[in-house]
Amino acid sequence: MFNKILIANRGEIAVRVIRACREMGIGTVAVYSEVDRAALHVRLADEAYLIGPAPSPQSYLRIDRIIETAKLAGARAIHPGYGFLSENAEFAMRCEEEGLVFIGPSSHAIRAVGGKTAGRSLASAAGVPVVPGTTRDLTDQEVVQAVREIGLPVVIKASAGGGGKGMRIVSTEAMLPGAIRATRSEASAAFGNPAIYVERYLGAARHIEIQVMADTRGNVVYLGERECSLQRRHQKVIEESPSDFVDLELRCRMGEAAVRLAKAVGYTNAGTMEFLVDPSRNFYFLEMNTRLQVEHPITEMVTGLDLVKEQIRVAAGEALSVRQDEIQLRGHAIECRIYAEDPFNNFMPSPGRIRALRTPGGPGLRIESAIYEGCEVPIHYDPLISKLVAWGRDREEAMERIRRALSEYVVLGVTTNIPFHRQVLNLPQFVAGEINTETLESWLAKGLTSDNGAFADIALIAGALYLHTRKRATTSPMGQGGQGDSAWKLAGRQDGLRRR
Amino acid sequence: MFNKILIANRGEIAVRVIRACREMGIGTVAVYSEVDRAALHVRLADEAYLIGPAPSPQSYLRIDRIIETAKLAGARAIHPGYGFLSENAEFAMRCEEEGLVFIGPSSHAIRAVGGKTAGRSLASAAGVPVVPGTTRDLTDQEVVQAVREIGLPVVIKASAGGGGKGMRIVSTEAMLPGAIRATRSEASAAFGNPAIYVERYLGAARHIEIQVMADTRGNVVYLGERECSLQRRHQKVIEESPSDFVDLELRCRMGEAAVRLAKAVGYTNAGTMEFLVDPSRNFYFLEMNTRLQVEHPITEMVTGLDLVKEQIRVAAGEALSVRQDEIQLRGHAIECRIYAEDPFNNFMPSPGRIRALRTPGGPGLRIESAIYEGCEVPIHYDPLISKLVAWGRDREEAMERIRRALSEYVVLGVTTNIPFHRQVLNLPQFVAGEINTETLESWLAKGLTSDNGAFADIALIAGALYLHTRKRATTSPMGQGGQGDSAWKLAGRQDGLRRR
Amino acid sequence: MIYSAGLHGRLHRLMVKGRGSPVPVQINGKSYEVDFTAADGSLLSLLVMGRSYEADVVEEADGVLTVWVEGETYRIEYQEEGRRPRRGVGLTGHGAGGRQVITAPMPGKVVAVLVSPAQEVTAGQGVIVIEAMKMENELKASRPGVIKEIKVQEGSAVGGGDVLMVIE
Amino acid sequence: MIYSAGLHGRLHRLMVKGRGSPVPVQINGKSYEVDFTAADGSLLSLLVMGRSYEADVVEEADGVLTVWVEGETYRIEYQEEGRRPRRGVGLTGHGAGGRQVITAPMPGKVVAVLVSPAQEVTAGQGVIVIEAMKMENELKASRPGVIKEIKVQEGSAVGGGDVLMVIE
Repeated sequence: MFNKILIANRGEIAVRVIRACREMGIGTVAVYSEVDRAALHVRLADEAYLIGPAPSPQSYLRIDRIIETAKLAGARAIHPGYGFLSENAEFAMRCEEEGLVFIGPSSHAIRAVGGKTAGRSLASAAGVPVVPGTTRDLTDQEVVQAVREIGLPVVIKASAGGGGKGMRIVSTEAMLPGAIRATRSEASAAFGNPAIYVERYLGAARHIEIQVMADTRGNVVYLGERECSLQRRHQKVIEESPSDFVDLELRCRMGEAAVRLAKAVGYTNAGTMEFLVDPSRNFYFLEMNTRLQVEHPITEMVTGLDLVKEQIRVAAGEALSVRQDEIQLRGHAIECRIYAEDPFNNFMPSPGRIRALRTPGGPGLRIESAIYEGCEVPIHYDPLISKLVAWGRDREEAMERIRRALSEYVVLGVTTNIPFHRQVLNLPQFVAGEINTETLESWLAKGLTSDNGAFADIALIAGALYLHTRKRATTSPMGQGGQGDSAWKLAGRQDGLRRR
Repeated sequence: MFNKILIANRGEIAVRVIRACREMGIGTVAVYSEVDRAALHVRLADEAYLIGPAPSPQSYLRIDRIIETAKLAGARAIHPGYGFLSENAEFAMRCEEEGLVFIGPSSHAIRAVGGKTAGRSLASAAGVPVVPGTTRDLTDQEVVQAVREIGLPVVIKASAGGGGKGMRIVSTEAMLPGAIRATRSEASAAFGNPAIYVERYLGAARHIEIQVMADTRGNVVYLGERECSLQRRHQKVIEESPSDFVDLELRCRMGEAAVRLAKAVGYTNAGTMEFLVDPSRNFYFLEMNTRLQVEHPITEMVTGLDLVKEQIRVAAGEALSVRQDEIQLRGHAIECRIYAEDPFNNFMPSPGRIRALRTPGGPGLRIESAIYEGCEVPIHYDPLISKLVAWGRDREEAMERIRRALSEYVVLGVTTNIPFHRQVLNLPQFVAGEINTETLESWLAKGLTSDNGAFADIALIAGALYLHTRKRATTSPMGQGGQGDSAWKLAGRQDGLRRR
Repeated sequence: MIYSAGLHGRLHRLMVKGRGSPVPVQINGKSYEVDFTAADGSLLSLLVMGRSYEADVVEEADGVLTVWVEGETYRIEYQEEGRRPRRGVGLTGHGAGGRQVITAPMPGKVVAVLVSPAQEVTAGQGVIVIEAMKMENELKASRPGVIKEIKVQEGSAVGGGDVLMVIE
Repeated sequence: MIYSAGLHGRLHRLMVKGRGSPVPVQINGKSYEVDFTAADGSLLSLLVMGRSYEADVVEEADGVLTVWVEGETYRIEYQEEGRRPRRGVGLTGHGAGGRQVITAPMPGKVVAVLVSPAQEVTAGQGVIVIEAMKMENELKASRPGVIKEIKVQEGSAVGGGDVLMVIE
């Protein structure tokens, strides 16, 4: 087993990997950009090294710096997390060349199935149905031509994309130039690769994915499915496992297709096959993500496995710790992605300093977070600040639990999508389990309102008492401003004294 | 189902019950003493009412006030938590008389088995082996006489006791008067009942308990066992489920004995039969706790059931949600009780204000806590401030996880036993699973040392930088004292500015 | 003490009597008895007729508070009675004039300017694209108008609240 | 800046040079380059030769700090060089005199006084019982001696740190 692992990532996923390593007794090496000096992954790691300025091309995407740091620190392996370099075949290859273990598939496998166009060809060859579209990267002109052949609506997709970034649905030809530009630009920024391709847009289907794990000894298992249909701008918002649309028969068919594809390319480590499933339960391969997914915790909660530990063991040459017939799904898990964004202002990103943080506790919850009171949420990276995951004996209990947890979750200083999640969790279609990839967008198209007003009197009272108490506490004229926190504390202490 | 439940308790268990109610859509009514005005259970409940001054006999033990408050608030049922009035038959009876539902067994059942002496007689009658001792409450003189008959060593126990309080092991006759006085005094303070009895002390056995749940329709199930041998002063410190000493055959035998006893008294709701198990796997009934246990979360984690919800459903007349053959144990769970006490100063209680709190996160954890940054841990109540629970696929993973979680858990302002837990978790006997009720005490008898010193240089540097930075930040002479927090924050901000 | 408080474009009158807790509070003539205590930092625990509430209060500017209650956000402007009123207490953001000022909702980079000076725009038309946190965000005109002024260009770094464009 | 720091009964000499981060620090002649930043409240993140540490610092009294590092607690008394030393820097609690002062380790109530004035006690003998947080706690003599003075009686309420008894 490795004595030390470098985590080439930041945020909640870096913290997640550090925790797995710590449980396995493996040393951890963090890397960080200048704005992340006080980030949680730096605080929790055993070692931490600066690798460059805030913009990710100058830090978290710097293959040379990261490999150099691994060698300097004596780390034998690198975990790439998700995003950044996690699906970068060149990075995996450079690790291989430098004698470092890349905790993920081989560079060969990434090239073979990770490039989305390549993955589509391979899936077809392995007898897995795919969504109609192009099977190679295209120039702008070729995109226009391809769209004419395939017919509108289409999706323009980044070949190196993932995590919902670098995608645009195009329903009129006029939208095409802007969509091409925006997709290429996002793809460059997020994945360092502007290549794009075109797929027919299937409309109201379900987005369901299969988690696979493969070791280097030829064992491949699938770990059930994840229902990821609730998306906004192709970004998953809420995921659940299992999907109540998937029965045992469909689960086996999809799982076996996924395993077939993994075996066809000699795939190792964790991977996810994304599918669209139409109302008649036909499924179409979309793409394979050759890394850990953001939403892996829901699979962990229903299977009881720790996927990051499994990744590390497999990368170290060990066999998978489970056989297919030992994998049992228990209960139901739901994940809400907490973003620093303003749901009532077109989901604008909201970077800033966390002024107050109250995290839910109690049974059946899991919180994957990289924020803490006082920390900065920088503008330079993904706005995902936390994942709230709830497990229940059944879907109903999981829903009740995550609703309860959301009601306890307070993040102040940056605006978050917590109020949005609270509304989505009461959406009748979601409660009934009748969802597809258009559910959220069509609901949002009606306009999201904040429901504000129910507690107006309480808010008015609280504000007045704040001013009233501060006045008493400081005996300075109202409106000296900015000393809010201390005013409360002072008043609280005075109150305490008075009561004794 | 009830529309509203009053929780006649405080601390983490009140919060636990509130969360269950919230998930079930049931309104919650908190009660609080004067020092608990800002306690978490008051903050989280839908409603909250003051019931008296800090000392529990004037507040949390005031049956009249609590019943009056339930009626005032329109709560149809009362959850007593553990401790306080939870095993008080009179309270259960008063609820019954007033038309309120006591969420627990009937007052009749509490009287029949809850009184420890009565429980012992009944267990014998039901064919469950018991520890030799007296079967009724005794006067001081009768105790002395009983001890002479039974032979030393003995345990003096509070008849109304529980939670490890109100017990003294006596190995010499000279210790007897002090032990009697102390036990009666603790029993009065904690349970409002000074009655005591005597049991033979069995020595190095395991303390293993069986959780049962019974509905009002005659269904009784057992939910596996909990290993609670790690005790200090008869107070459980770390519990786990399952016990790796208990095989399927012993689990069935103990479970069936527990169910037999429950059925013999027409028991309903949650209950726990405590047993001593000797090295030859003979088990002896100790007592029955006619309420939810502190350590119920480990059972919840391995069975997937929510015991508080089950309690509420059963109290509302519903049937149990599981049959015995549906109950499956999955993985392994361990609980560390976090106390506000100083392990390196004879475990002295350490009340005070929480100055900083950093709670662990990530996979497989559950935190049941009632503390928050800024809150007061009052002197008047039990020093249990939090329970840290970890689940793993097997015992080894659960151990690794709770060790990792303890390393992330920071509570400042009050002294806690977290460093003690960290040492216990590395105790070779515990790692090997070879534990009994004397393991902790005999290890502690060698003297607990704090291991301090490994980070002395870092501590010296941190302190010097604190002073150095504050000096820079305030340009006031060193040693103005007391403004530590703001000095850091100020320095941090200046630092941030300087770097931009 | 008497306060005027502007919320959602309406003015409310509040009276707080005395110094202790519980304290009598009147809102627009309606009376409450409020038991309150500071829990920590910005957090206040309130008991109003037995109901328990948590409120977080942060002062954004002189007398302007953001108050969070049960997951909802309220921005309230307070004015102590007897003091000179500030301009437009409580009515910010609710005017209906013809002039639209497009401001940056967060710090970021201008990726594309989609219009030119003097160009006519329709309601909902995208006028500028800002990149922040790896996502592109298109800002739209809320009403029809004519582009009066463009203060930034592609590639400009902008701060949160910076004026980017004026439409009349 | 140069500091004397008393810890575990030993004096340490620290030198901190300059103002930025990373900052050179010497302890007893050993040099470190320390990258540090305040995370929040009492929390400091330190990087020392690549190793990451978290330290919480709280000032208990003038120059007396409690520092927590990786679950361990250090009480350190600092003295800035060139300033008049305080009495007994760093050596509190480590004297070996014959006088024992029994103080209340926490606020509570005296449940029982187990000795009388002039009584001889042995090392480890219980002298007084305090109840706090529903548990009785017996305080013991750490060395043999004679009870000199008893300042409380059964039923007394005591504060943390109050002197209960003196043994000589």
